[in-house]
Amino acid sequence: MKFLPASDSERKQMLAAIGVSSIDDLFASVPPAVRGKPDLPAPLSEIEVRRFLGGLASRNANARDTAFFLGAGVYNHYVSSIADQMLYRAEWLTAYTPYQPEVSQGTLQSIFEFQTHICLLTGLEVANASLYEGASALVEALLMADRLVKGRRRAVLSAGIHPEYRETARTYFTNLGLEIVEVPLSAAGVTDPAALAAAIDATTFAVAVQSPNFYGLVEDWRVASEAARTSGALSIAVVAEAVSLALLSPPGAGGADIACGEAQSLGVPMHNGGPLLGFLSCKTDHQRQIPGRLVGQTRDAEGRRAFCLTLSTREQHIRREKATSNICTNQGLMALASNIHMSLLGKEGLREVALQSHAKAEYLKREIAKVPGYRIPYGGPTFNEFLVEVEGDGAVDAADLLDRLARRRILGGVPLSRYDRADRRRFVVAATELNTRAEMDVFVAALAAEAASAGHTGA
Amino acid sequence: MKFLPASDSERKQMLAAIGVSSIDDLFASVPPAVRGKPDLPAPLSEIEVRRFLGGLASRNANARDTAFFLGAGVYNHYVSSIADQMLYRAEWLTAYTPYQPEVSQGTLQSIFEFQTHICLLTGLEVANASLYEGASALVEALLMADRLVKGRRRAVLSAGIHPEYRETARTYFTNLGLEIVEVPLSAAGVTDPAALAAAIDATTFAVAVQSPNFYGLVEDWRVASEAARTSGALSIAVVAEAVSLALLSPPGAGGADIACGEAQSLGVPMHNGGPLLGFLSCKTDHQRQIPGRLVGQTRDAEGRRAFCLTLSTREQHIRREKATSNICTNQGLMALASNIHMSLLGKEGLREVALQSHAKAEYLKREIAKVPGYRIPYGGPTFNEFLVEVEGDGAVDAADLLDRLARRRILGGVPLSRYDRADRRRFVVAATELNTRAEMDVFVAALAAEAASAGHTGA
Amino acid sequence: MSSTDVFETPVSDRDRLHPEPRVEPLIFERSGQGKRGYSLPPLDVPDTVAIPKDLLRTEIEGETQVSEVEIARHFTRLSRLNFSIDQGLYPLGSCTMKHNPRVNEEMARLPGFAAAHPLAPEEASQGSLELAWRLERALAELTGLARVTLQPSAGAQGELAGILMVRKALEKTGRPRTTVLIPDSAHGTNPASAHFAGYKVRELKSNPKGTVDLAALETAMTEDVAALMLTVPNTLGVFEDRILDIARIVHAKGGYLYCDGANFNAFVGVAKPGRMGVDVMHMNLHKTFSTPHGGGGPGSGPVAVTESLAPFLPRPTVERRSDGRFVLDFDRPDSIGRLRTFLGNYGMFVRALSYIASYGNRIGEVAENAVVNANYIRAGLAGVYHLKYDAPSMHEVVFSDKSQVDRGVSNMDIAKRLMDYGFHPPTVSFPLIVHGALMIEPTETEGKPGLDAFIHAMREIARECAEDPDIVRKAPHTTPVRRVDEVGAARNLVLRWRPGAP
Amino acid sequence: MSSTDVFETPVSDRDRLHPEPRVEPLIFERSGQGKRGYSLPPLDVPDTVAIPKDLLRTEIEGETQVSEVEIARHFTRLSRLNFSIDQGLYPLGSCTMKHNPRVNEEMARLPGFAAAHPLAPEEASQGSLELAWRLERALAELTGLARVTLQPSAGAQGELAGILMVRKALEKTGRPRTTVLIPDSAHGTNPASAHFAGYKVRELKSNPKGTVDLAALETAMTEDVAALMLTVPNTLGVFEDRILDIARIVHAKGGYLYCDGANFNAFVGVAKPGRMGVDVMHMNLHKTFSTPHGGGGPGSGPVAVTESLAPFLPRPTVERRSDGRFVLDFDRPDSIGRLRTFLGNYGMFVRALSYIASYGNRIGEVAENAVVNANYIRAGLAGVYHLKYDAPSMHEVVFSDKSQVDRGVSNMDIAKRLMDYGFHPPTVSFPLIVHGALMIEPTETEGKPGLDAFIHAMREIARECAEDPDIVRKAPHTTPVRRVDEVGAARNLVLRWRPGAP
Ligand SMILES: Cc1ncc(COP(=O)(O)O)c(C=O)c1O
Ligand SMILES: Cc1ncc(COP(=O)(O)O)c(C=O)c1O
Repeated sequence: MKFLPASDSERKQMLAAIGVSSIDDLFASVPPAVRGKPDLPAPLSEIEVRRFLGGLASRNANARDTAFFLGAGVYNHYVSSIADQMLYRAEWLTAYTPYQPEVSQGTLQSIFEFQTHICLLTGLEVANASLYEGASALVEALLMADRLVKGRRRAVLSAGIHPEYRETARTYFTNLGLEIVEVPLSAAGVTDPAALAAAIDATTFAVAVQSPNFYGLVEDWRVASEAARTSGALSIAVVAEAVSLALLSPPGAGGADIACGEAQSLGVPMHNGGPLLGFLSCKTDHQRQIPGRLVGQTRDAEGRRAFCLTLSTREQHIRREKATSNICTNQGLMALASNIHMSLLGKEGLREVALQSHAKAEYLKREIAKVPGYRIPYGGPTFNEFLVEVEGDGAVDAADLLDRLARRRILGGVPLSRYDRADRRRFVVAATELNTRAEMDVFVAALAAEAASAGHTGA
Repeated sequence: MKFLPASDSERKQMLAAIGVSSIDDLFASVPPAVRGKPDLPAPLSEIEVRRFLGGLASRNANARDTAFFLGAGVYNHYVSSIADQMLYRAEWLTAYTPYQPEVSQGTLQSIFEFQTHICLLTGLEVANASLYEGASALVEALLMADRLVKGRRRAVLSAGIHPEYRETARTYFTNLGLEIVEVPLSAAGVTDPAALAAAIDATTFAVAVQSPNFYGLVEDWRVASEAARTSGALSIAVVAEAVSLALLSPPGAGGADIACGEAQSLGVPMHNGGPLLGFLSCKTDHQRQIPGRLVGQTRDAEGRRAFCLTLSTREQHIRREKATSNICTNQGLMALASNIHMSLLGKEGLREVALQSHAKAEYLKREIAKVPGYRIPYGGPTFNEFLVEVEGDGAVDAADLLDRLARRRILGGVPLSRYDRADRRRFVVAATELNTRAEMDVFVAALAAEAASAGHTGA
Repeated sequence: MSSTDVFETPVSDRDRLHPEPRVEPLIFERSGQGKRGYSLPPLDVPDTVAIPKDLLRTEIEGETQVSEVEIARHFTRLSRLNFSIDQGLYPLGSCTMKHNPRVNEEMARLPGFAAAHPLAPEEASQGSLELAWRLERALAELTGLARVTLQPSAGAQGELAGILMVRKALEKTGRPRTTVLIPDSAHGTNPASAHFAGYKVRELKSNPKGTVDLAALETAMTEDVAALMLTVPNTLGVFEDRILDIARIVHAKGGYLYCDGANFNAFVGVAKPGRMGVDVMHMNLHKTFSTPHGGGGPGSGPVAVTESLAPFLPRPTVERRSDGRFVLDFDRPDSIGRLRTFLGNYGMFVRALSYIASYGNRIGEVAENAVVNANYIRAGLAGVYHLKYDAPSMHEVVFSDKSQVDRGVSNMDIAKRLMDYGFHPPTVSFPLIVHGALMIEPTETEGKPGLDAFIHAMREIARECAEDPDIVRKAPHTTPVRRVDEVGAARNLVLRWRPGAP
Repeated sequence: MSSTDVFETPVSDRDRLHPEPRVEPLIFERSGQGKRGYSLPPLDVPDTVAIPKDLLRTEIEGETQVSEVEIARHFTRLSRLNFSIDQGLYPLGSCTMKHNPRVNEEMARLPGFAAAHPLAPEEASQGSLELAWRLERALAELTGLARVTLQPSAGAQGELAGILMVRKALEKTGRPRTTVLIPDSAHGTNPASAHFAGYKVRELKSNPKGTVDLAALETAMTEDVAALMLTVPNTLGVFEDRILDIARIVHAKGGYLYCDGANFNAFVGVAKPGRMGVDVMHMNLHKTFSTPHGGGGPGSGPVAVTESLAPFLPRPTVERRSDGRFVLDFDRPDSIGRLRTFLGNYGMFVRALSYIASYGNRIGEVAENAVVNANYIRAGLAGVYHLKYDAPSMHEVVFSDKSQVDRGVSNMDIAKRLMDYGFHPPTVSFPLIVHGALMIEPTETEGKPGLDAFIHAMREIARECAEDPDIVRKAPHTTPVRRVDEVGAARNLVLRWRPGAP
């Protein structure tokens, strides 16, 4: 077997040294009744593995061979060759959680740098070493708030938060006796300040709003943070498209107590939805309730600057059921990828990527708005994503429309019907710095053609 | 500029330290008359570079998206993922010739292992650290023989040697006053022993034969080595498909004095013809005339086994015009790739690859032979490559036929007309372990269809 | 300005005097005006910012300005400060640090996977859906259970998913019950996950063999207990030989048997949890199935369940329709919901399936060799280090520092000293029931020469503890940094670099 | 058998006592029955061997039997014994060890290049032909010359190609002439290449400035001289400020001016050899244009020539037809022929064009920064190390050990000592006209901090030479192996491992 280094004679010598005559003797404690060989095919050679998995891969449309406008939580941004090639290095790829700092300074310093980048982007003071992804990051933020604001049971969530994030929060909460109140969006498609204030009461420990929200509209962090402050709750800023942090006023500046969400778009490929990169940052006062790993700076026995995992008394391996979270393995390699990416782009690059993504989306939005048969339901400011509505009697289902475009190698957006069967005429369209004007024009033309065949005629 | 690490202020400080006021002052010795800015486009971003070069790449048929039967000196063999991923490591990729052994043991030991593999495969005693590729390797072997057999001027080459190798030899020789005699092949398509003996005289210093020869036919090394020995010349075994060394009787066993050629098929991708991997091995008596780098085993000051470049007194940087060769930079990274590949496959794998390549070619040869309109001109044993002749009045040009197949994503072979305009009906077909029976059957069916449309009808 | 002011003296010579840079500046400390490591194409659409000023920021203060050159240097040099599997034995107990086959990395990077989007139309995603479906089938076959969810991001989330399914199943019967039983040898994520599933945790004392005390279980296993979370083999590397009795006791009271499958590496392909009476089990693809640990993830923690728990699986499931098409099924009314976005850590699915396909029906050799290796180390160190529980070892063996403490040397000191011998230390201070634990898991991908070198080093260290304990107490001596002050780090928290900070 | 016989003691403890393995066994020493690192698909055609027995071998005696795990370990560990650009300054004079942009690696690995075959039909190769054509155009523009051949595999082969073209051109005029003039500062490949082109080599003494002595050139430049091979800037890093006079003298006698462009990095994008009167010039893509050095190649040595030498270019050339299609032109009756198979080291073309496209019309900044860096080092070490020729430096500066020899320290000792400070040594013992040379080329991709650290180290070493020369003479002290016995290696030749050898 190509991944097994023991030679026949070595194995014999080892069994002899152990003092058994066969491998089977070592499995004596496994009752015969529970044994069983798996009914799997014979081993595949590397060539066959490439054919098998390569064959499957070739049956997926991907961002490199389509005109690509999908977002809704996962974005197709530029990643430099150097980032991915660095990940091949065994020292990064095949190490584990840096429990032993003397032989893990590489990983530790990289995480420390990642924590710093996240703080700079969110405008908050402390960030952890990563969480799984955006939805569970929101849950961790909510549970953190619950610990910080003792004796309250209610979390208020804007309906503008990604539906999968909200569903995840419900999954966790229902079993913890915590209550979730969802505040519907205003006619403008953003969190309704009045409704939000109304939903908050003395039992509320957290108020969470996402910006840009699921419809792509930019929200004002201050709405949530002010509402929260008056009631003694904590405000949580949720970010699903982290590139926006380089252009939009950051959560910290907007008074958020905790920022959390998804940092995939900062250097992590889409990976068909995973591995992604959850992040969480907060104020210094709250750092002892932060979930997950934290890396701190310290010194070695000879006084050199060194780094190590710290505040581990918050964690499951020490606090068991009293831990701030059950998370153990997190998203280390993705945090590294993101650190490389953010460090490479830096001050100017992160901003330029955000500006270009925004400009491309604005162009596309304007062009689509011109096409008879479609409208942009909300006029508010968007970052790089916006909602499109198919006009008319509803004869045209957005999902079917998008399926037809997909056959022409245009992935034109995510239909809202995926999350609400009744919402059949709207879809979310995203653009990034990787979209060219040419492919956007192709997309717009295809939409026009669809509308025409559906009976719409230009004014 | 993204590859320039100096900040503006650092550059200023540096100019100040140097004591000049501007960069231009440092170019004072470059006459104004010779200055000139290049008329090139503005810098491309990484995204644009990917589009530009990716676009060019997409306009080449390649072995992954075609039924592939090209050989003639470059072969499409299996290479494991681990080999290529290793080459990304900066320690391998961004180091240079290991002039300083204390900080180059990795490269040095790898070359020492490569030299050993080549010796084991060729059955000879000494091998060098690599040469550019097969053709120049043959030249180096011939020049080496010329130095070893003093006062002779003539080299006898079998016409079965790759035409580009022979052309390269002529390029070098004409200017050195050395003579090349080419011995035509027999009616059986192999080197004619009688003709060979006849061509050799007292002025002959080398006799070179290739096996498998350019038509894919397996030659007997003993023919050349016996002919050479009787006349005091040295015999050179030329190998263009090194995988064959794992199955065929090696040059050393056949009495060859020198073995040389192309080792691309042992772990190096085809790279559109380069970088490839030239090799040369010989007997111990001749090692002081070997061209190129050599790594030897020695000890460090504390007695540890260590490796270093050795016998450098043969080389240009010391011997200048009296050097055994002008080669300096060789094919280091490819030698590493090949060392990884040979080490991974090893005793069984190298042989299994050879056996499978042979079996696939035998199947394909038999199937093509059955198709009316084509014949296999030579009946002798072949390894993984063979000649096919289009029958009939010559109405069908093999090159045109292969162009038509290429449009159907079948790269069916190399037409001999590429090397001899008159040779319009024959082409060389290669198969390797990567060809499936299915794609070979598709190829054969396509040949049959071509013949049918050209008016041939099955018996 | 005199040139000597300019030629700055770098970091201390002590550190220069070493071919490896021991101290690499933070990337932020490399920043400088006018440096840039990237470039973008010129904007091909009107340059507009259609967002109100008060919602914008003007700059990202403190962010880097560096060139690609410095990125290459920085991350290459940093990486060299790490120890990794590809350098040598990494016997971190319970973490299964095995070789990561490189073809897996190649497959996961295929654009059809790496550049695919989870919300693309199903028609445009048949390849990725089929892969998920096939991986589920393979894991079901290996566990002997009916269905599998691939959604959980890592083992801990798998535990939560599993317990939530149990809870949902019990709720159906009227009451979710209050308590989850967990042996004192369990991994910390077990109680933490049970807690976040809304259960009280009741700890089960292990018997002198280190396994479940059946009598204690009988009494603890009341109608209030939703499940027993059992690690098989347990964290001592001991297989519960009474597993069938344990299952009987748990089931008799209407409870569920949860298997923490992080140690599946010990018996994958040899035995099936389904036959042990296990109702629900999570696996760590990043352990048993060789997806790389990446310096701390990403992981992936699929959960296998019996037919009766299948209705409660997280949403969506991947189903194969009669016409062979693959679809996502959201319409699962009894589902616990979802634990994260999308399908899970998909890139890990690709790697795990690549691995399982490479072994096929010979995957049992993984467990066999893992167990041989652990027992070889046990034999080599028996008598040299104290073994609190001498029940037969499976894939790992847990020694302790008991024979060394009297020399003033702790398991942590021994761990640090191992670094000087060129090895990563074993897991220390876990499992909690072994004081001064040295938890050693070599995995199946270590050959005899590596094991011999490790055994030799451990024996040398034992000798040093007797003859010259200080060299062990002050270890490591040869690593990029010496012993790191972890207490100081927690006392005086510095969790980030700050603009303007030195 | 007692277990202690089995637990073998590994390589000496001195070597174990270091986190980096200092001695890695040969892969052949890892070999063992039953181990395998590969597998192939089952054969899907009849298993036949249709070759006579006497032409077959039965086995490859001594070849390896190892697992993939050991390959990963072996080559990862071996690599860590190397120093490389990405770890630190690698100021190897004349070799231009600059940063290798990573996008180049990605591009070269695209299947359309890496899995393309050089003999595929032209129609199926339009992309690769166009790339070669565009690279030729870019190099022609940068050199100010008419045509370029990409065929030569490295600089030395480029030199041979260039001189052969000169020879062919002269033959046309009746006689090829007998001699090539080469300054005593030239790289060894120059005379060697001239020799293999069939010419006698006549050495030109340099003047006290280290440049060409015009008077000497006047006398040496007879009608027997085919060409002057001139390195610009020369190997002292000095630009021939009389280059136009030199060209005039050479041309006046009907000779050709050959430019060794290995140092093109010093003026690429700033000046054009075509305007200097250069007739033929080779370039090293692996130096000026950043294709990686790969531990000793592959390189690529394109040659640019004037219109009048174009007919003699190696065969085939890549031409663009009026209809925009790209074709290979074999029909070149005056061509010197070919120097190797196919088009050349194509993978390097991809990388070089990627690099040139990334800089575009700003490529002059490469030369500017390379020259600034070299002069900064010169300023920092002036007075500390002896500078035999103090003419203005371009991209490199050549010091010597003259001020240190009296302390019994040689340039080689200084080179070795630099390793202890974390740097690769400069080039030593070349150019030959500087005894005890320390030839330093930082390239443009080194920032001030790295240069400062290097200058500091060189100054420290100078201090050590004065105060404690032994520490320098016995250096290096901190490398994986100590000073290596090169004399012993040549005296007692061991050039390969042998089956059964320990
Ligand atoms: C026994 C055991 N259970 C559970 C876990 C948790 O798995 P993960 O780290 O993937 O969340 C681990 C690994 O850390 C473990 O060793
Ligand atoms: C000045 C000079 N000329 C020629 C060469 C030869 O180039 P290559 O090593 O690519 O053959 C070199 C590099 O080694 C060089 O430095």
